[in-house]
Amino acid sequence: MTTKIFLQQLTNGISLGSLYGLVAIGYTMVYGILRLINFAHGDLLMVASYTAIYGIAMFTLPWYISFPLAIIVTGFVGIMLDKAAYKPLRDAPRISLLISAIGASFLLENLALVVIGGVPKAFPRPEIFAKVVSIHGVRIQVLTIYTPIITILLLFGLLFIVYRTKAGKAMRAASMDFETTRLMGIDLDRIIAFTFLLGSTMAGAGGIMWALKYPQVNPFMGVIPGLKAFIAAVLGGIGNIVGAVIGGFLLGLAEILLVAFMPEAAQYRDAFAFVILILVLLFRPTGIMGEPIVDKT
Amino acid sequence: MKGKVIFKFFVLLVAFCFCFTAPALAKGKIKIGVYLPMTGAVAAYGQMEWNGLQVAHEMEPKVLGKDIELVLVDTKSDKIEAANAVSRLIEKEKVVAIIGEAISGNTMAGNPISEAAKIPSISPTATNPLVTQGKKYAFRACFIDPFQGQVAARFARNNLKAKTAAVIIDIAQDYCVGLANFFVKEFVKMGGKVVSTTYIQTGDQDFTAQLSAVQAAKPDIIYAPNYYTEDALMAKQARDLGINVPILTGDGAQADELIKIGGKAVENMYFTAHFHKKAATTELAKKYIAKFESKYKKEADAFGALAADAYFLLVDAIKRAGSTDGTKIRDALASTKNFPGVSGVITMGPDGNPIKSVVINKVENGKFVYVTTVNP
Amino acid sequence: MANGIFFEAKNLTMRFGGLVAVNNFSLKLNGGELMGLIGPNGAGKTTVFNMITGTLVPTSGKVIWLDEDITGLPPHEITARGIARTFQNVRLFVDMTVQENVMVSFHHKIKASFWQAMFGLRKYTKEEERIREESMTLLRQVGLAHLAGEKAGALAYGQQRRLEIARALATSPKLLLLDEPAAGMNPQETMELADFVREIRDTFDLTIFLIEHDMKFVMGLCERIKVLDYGNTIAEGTPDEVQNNPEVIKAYLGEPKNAAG
Amino acid sequence: MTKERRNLLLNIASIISVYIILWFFQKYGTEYQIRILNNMAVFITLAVSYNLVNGICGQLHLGPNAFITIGAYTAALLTMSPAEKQMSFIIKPLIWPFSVIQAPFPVSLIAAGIAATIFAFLISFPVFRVRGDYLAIVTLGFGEVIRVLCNALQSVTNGPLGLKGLKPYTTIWWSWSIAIFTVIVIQKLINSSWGRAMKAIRENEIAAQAMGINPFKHLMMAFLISAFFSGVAGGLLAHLITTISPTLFTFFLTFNLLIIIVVGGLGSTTGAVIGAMLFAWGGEALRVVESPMDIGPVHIPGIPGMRMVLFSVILMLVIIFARRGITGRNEFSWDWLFSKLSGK
Repeated sequence: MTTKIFLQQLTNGISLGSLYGLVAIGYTMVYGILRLINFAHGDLLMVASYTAIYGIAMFTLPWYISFPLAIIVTGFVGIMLDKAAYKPLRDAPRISLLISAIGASFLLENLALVVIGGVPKAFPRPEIFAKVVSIHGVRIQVLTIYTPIITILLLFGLLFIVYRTKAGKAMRAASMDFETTRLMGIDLDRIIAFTFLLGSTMAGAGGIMWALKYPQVNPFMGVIPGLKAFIAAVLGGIGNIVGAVIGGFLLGLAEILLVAFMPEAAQYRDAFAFVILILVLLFRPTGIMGEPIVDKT
Repeated sequence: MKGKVIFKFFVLLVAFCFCFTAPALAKGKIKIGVYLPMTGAVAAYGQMEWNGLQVAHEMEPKVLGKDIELVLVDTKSDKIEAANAVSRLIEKEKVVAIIGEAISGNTMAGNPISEAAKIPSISPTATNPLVTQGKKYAFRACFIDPFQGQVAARFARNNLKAKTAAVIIDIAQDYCVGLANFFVKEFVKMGGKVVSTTYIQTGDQDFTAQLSAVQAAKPDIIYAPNYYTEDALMAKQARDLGINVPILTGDGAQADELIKIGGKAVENMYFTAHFHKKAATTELAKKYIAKFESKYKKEADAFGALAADAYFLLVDAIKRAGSTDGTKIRDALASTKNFPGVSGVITMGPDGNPIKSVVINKVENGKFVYVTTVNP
Repeated sequence: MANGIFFEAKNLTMRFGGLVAVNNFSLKLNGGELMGLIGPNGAGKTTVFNMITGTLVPTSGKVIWLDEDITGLPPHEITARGIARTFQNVRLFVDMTVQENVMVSFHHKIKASFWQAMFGLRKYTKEEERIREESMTLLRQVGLAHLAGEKAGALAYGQQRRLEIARALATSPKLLLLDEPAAGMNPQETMELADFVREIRDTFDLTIFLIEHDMKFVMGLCERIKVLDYGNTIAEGTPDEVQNNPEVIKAYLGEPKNAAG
Repeated sequence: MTKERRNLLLNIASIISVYIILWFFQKYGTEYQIRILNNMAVFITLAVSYNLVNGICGQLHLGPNAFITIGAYTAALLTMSPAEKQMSFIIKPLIWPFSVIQAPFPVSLIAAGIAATIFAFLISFPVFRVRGDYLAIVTLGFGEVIRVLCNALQSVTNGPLGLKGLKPYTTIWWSWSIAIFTVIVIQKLINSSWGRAMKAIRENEIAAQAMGINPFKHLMMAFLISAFFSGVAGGLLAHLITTISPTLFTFFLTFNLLIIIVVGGLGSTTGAVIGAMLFAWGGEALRVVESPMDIGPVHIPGIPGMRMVLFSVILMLVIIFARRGITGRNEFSWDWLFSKLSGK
């Protein structure tokens, strides 16, 4: 393998990884507070993409309005998801929450299937994202460069909210000790809604970028990225926002490089991600950045 | 005791359903059962074929002086459901013949049941050779994978003058695996060389790793006999990486969505396909295309066209049989000769597989353009 | 066991990251003794229990039980060797009946094999019958027999505490560890509990080691007491000795009225 | 007559009546009804064994599809004739010894169960190192891994082409006998000391361990037993549909089983049985919501996909508003029935 191809693969890996990371943030934030794998999180990618398509196609909005709008809508869908599927189950056993999450995920997918149809829709790709630049013979799509940059920017924005604002501090308090936070008179439901808003917004942004990169939208498009992003979140240490992004980068790189070095192994790609997950859980359950998990059940 | 409430709710719900199960009485109607994946992983194919079927039905709503009724049941892209569906169509809906399923695996789950009931079934797009193998009542409207793979290899060697090929296979689809394997066999036999074999999976959206491997192997062509969803993305990423060799693919990729999604990247992509407007010499094809395009405002795709062919073949067989008896329809279907269908002139071969010519298309200026026809 | 060790904890230390929860804890118990462990909140009492019963593996130190080093054994194996415990925050099997709660504790002693149970052979059915009877006997002894068929979660708090003890007794322990048995009880109940603890020690020939917050309860009940503060042992001796120990008084001064119960 | 004797006789009587009902269907029922009955029995077997891990042990395991897959492939490879296999494996030939052996159906079913059990044994070490959501995702992962392997190991599974031409050995006699056998075995287990230990782990693992129960051993035991029956059911399923391929065994199948046991009542065998029967029957009955309807003058065109929407909604409604499902954790018993009948 030449250096050129290796570099090519490296940029691919980083670009894919940053998408995983962006989606993983939502998983990790919700897990941090509710100790719940939000199975429906991946489907928010689909929600964002369809919203963006309809914004452009039906309301003829320019992309720079339609995309942010879709991201905001996704954020609110996230809040609704919490209100409908998780809030009634705050005091229920974890297994119920998880089942509700799986149900919500299937509901979103099948609603999309019934309402929109299963035939994939093309995602309109604005020209400025489609350009290709060539750096010393390495051809890179500008989107491939934008994605990690946007991810990092969003990450810093998020870190600012979480560490510097009042709501963010309440969020962190809640993720450390749910009960005490409740006792301190903080409205937990609002904090949780806020968490879902932030996490889902990130998923929305991830969804748009995903659709830009792979411009084809169908009701099940969020399933595989969702699972991979979850694995990334575990890899990075669940509950840790920076860890989620790092986990995403690592998983993206690992997947791409596996296929690059061993093309025959590409058929095992999805299994590979799960094998990584299993290994992490076995040997370092707290992930790369994680603190020890104190299970209070 | 909420459980009780739920239970009552269930009983009511089910009772409610049964009030409506009495099928709208179909006196003097001929029922044709349709089972397709309208939901689930391959819902797209089912929905496209259903579109085609509806157009075909509008074109020829009657046979033997009676109205034809299409009874659609969903298979959720699932085998258990597919088997249930066929059983239901035969027993409950009393259909005289069956059209479906869109993918081979599910068709293989349905066929044994129609076979046992002596009800002819015809699948629009189940291309796996195993589908009709050893079955008397099972037919299809498409050609089988080995044939298409061989034609692709011949076209690659003779017309595109390719010496080396890279093959990218969707490992999760029997269709893609079948095509690729027979392509490789024929291509090697004709003196070509396969320089790279890589795998993808349905639902994958990132192929850059595989493509970089392909790039390193510097093939003359890429053979990627996958469905349009994967092929569109793959082509896009290939062009972004600067891979500009021709891409050759199968009929599963020829859908309007391919161009919508792929845009400029799919220019010069070649297809071994069932039909093309230009190649569509038959009256039926012209009428079908006109009707389809006015109804759905998009170009007719191969899935819909094959579904329509399945319908037309069946109606033709019923006409010739002059009866709705399963065995008679079957015999008529098996003796189909030079039927001018939507996807070309069809003769039913032994084993229920049609013998028909392959059309080679390519994308040019955002349109599918006819290149040539390879006769069987 | 004339000159062997009954129970000994040697220099147990537990570190969580940088935090030392328990430092150099040592303890010797003689058969039949009633020993208490007290200390302010967060002194590391429960951590000591967790190290003894195997829930936590000590960072360093050893636990010797009947001449055997049991450090780091999993909890179920330690229970099988005759050390049983209750929990500070009651951990009953709430969705099972009171009797089933007790029957669970007989499981590890079952002699019939799984297959004998599956085929319903006599060896198993007889044993199951015996377990049923013995669990009833135990429930009678703790005064819960009339509630045998109730769901454990439906019991009153005091009854739940008793059931927890009954359940621990069913494992046939020689050493019983009680984690704050009097927590949440009123003085009347606390007094009854003290009698109850003495009673079970005599009937079941037990050695009891208990953690308690309620000073009065411990002083009245235990023969020897150990005091823990911030993970360090600050005093050990008879109730009188401990009560007059200046270190202990200092440690407890900061905590207002914790002896109220 | 003692209560035990009475209950035993009643149990035997009800099993016999099940067979009589089956006989009636066999004689007078349609192919379609028999197919639904077969599905019912297979789903009962799957749901009851799945419930053992999820409901009784309280571990959210999301990989039963892996066991079913292994069972289905093992059984199918054993019953297919070497000639049929040779015909089917058109990409890569089947490896020895599968290419030559052929076994009768009952043997293949047992082999299916054993193969699934061996797999369960191997994965139980990593699986039960973790709990809760992690366990869910790890088991889900193993399900995915198996599906990927089925696609990739073409010389064993024929890859995505799948296997076809299996003989339809699965009759209602086979499927229901196995379903009944599964229910009896699992009920016996649940009511034994081992079952109590499993429930104790579900209720409070730390306390159970402090009472001398080895959680790993008991969870593994439940996992293996569940795997065995899932494997056998996989074999039944394969010979009911007569063709298998990796697409049959996606997470979708797990989702269906989850609906069954949650709606039925997590932790109750009775609930699992009721859930499975409702699912197999209701899934077909609900097709009505997808077909065109004429209510008076209003014509509603069919909306394919409504069933799945409905299923998801039902699952969520049950889990939110009636978390204990139809039966809760209660089991049907004759004593209960008689006390109801006598009006108490």
